[in-house]
Amino acid sequence: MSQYAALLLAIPLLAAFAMPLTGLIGKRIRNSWAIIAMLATVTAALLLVWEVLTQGTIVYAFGAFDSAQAIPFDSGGVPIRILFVIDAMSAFMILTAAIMMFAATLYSISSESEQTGQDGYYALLFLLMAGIFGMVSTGDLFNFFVFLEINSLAGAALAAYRIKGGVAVEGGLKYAFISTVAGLFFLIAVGMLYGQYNSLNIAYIASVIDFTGLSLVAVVLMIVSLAMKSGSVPMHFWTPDTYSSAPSSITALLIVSSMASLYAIFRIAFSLFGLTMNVVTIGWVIIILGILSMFIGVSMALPQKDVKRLMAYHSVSQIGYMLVGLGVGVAVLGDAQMLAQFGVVAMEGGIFHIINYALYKGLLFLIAGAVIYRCGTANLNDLGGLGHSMKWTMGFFIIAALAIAGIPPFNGFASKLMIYESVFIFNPFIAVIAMVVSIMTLASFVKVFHSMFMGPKLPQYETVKEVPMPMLIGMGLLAVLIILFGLFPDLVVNTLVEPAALALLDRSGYIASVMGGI
Amino acid sequence: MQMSSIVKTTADILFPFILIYGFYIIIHGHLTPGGGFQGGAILASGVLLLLLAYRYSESTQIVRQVMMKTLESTGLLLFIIAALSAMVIGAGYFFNWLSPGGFIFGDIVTYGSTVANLNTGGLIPIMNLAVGIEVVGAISVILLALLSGIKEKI
Amino acid sequence: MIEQIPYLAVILIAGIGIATILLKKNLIKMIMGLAIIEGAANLFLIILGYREGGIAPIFTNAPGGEMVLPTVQAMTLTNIVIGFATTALLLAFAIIIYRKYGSVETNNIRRLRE
Amino acid sequence: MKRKLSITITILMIGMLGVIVTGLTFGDPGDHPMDRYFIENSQQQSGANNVVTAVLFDYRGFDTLGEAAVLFTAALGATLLFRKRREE
Repeated sequence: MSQYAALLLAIPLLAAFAMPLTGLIGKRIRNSWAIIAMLATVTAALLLVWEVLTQGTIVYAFGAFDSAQAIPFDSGGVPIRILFVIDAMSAFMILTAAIMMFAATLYSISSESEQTGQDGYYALLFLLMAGIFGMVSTGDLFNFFVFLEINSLAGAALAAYRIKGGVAVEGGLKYAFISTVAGLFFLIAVGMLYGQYNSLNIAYIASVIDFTGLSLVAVVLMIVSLAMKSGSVPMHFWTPDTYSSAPSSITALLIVSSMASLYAIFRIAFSLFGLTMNVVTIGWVIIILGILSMFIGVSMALPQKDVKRLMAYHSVSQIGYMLVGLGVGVAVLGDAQMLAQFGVVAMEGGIFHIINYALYKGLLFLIAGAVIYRCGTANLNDLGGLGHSMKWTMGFFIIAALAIAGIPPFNGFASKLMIYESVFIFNPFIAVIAMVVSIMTLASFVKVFHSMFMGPKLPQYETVKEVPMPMLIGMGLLAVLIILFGLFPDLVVNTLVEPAALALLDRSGYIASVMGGI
Repeated sequence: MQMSSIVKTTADILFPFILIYGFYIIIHGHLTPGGGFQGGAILASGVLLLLLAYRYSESTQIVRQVMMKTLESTGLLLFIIAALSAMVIGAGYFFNWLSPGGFIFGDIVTYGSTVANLNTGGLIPIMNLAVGIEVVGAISVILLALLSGIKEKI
Repeated sequence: MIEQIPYLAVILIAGIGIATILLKKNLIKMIMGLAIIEGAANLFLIILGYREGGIAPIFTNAPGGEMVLPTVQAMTLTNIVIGFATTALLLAFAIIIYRKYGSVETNNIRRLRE
Repeated sequence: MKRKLSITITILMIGMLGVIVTGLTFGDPGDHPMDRYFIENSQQQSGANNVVTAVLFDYRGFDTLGEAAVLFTAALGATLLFRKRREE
């Protein structure tokens, strides 16, 4: 019986709780504690992912003597305790989160070294990560709500970490408000399901659900509230404010937490409700939201002057790709032939895009943070000529920008190609829009590249040096992964993405992993 | 603004009673209505009484933020270590291994028993105590932080 | 319909909260609206577990009967603490906003857009 | 315009929540295997007379840890917001 599922949550929480005490002892001890705890968490996450990929779905019962035993013998086939159900899709998200956590924590060691109140910063960072890990691995609706709240509050407090004359607080306030409203509606929806089926376990509810009006309202409330938190259109207005005002390493993690909300949407759509809902309508709603997100995001990004706001609007646009990919999968869920023909590929593209997006978008925000760290401004009109002094950063920017635009040797191309191919069979029009958006993205990043790194060396940035080593390591890891994922997409798709897509589609398998094949 | 000495004296006299009541609620959490959060909130209301009765500069001498932060972290660490301790004996995370053991808090309770025996519940009283310590620390920290935000106005 | 009054109260309270958030421009009032929705959620959870003539789920010497459902009560306790935490954090944000901007009207809180 | 939109959203949300009345009956929780298990077994298994505490700290103890972590998060957030900063 392995305990990695428990340790994945226990280590970051323990690290966060002890962080204020280590901060009292000394700065050096606190930093080492943060790095040790981060490495321990990442190790636990990788071991857990390995275990899931080799042995199949892991179910962990909290509070039972034998934690592998999901349902007690005397309960009549009803799950009693909180269960973690970690299938290939959860493992995929855990891997994404672990990579980003590694990069962002290392980056923070240098980039936040001038700030006060770092004990709180690291404690909140670990809480944010614990929230993400909990959200993606839990199999219990109320437990999900609790982790959603941890994630929201930690994210909001971190977004406001650099007060910046109040504007960062504004960003944090918006994030906290939206997340809290979303969380409350999610809770009401959980109550609706509990009132009907007297259970909080996703697999159990999925096995007994009948298609009443109240269940439909519950699924709509859940999906709307999670869409609010993931930052797709029409609830995208908080993303540029929060992403631009948060410290850069935190923005990279906020992206992962919005991915976790997106994961929850798909977990609810595929595993909890599955074929009991009207899949074609819901699928088309998701596709239209995706197209709107793509288009609105990229067109709002073009005129921006602040580099982090520009990137934040691009993240709205990139979420659209995932929504389109998985929306096509939902729309053809009822038709086995179309599903086999292109639906699975569309879903694989959408899921593959999640990790690619987290990697290159996180790298872009870290680069923006590096530029702000050295130059103190993010305004594109003031920047210029940084290519002479920040060569590594410029190299990373080229990699990330080409990846987001979907240029061949990088990972963005691999996942976008899968989306284009499959969506083209479903509806050529959507694929054309996606390609146009991709071209506009490239145009936007060419502009950013030109105004940040090209041109003569400006006098006010005469003393600018390359950023410190920990930041370079954090960014370099992401850049290397982007190139590797772009060079060997088949390997990644076969080992990680395809099991994840199949796990999402396999609703009865998800139920059986908890209920024991009932 | 300066509170009168009647208020200060009353607060001083009431404070120990509030503490005792809060601890009573925490310790009897597994027998009567109440528990760690409720008792912790009562304890924190005692702290709030002191903060209200004295000036900001005086009350922060009595209720120090560092102390409250330490309490908060200690409570949470106690909680999570109590939960993790089950792993040492080979059980799952959060397994209540003390409960029927006959050891501390380990008396056996039969179904339908209405006898309020304090020596039951296993890890539950320990976790209640941990949560109580954490809540009083956390609420006091929040109160002190909010108070420091508006101290210029008083 | 008359026996469903608790659920109707939940809907009414939640509606008041939603209207407060959407229609009011004052940040403090919006946070109050959030607290109202939270109250509605707590009330909803509690009445989900109520059964006719039920007693509190504690074994005491008091006259017995069937117990009401305990899980929702535990969920409500959790949600009360979470609600306290969110309200505290949001009010802290509001204080900082007031100190930096001199106003808590949402029309004035848009420095980021400029 | 914005006001009308807000009122529409409010009415829409009330209408959605109104479905609760049709799906659930007050005073009759229906079949409840999970809660029946708690009421019948929690006293022997966890040794606590208070079933709610047994659910809170034993069966759903992980939620309680999360909830304590939420409170911790809020306290940290509030202290971070009001901390003394170097630049000011």
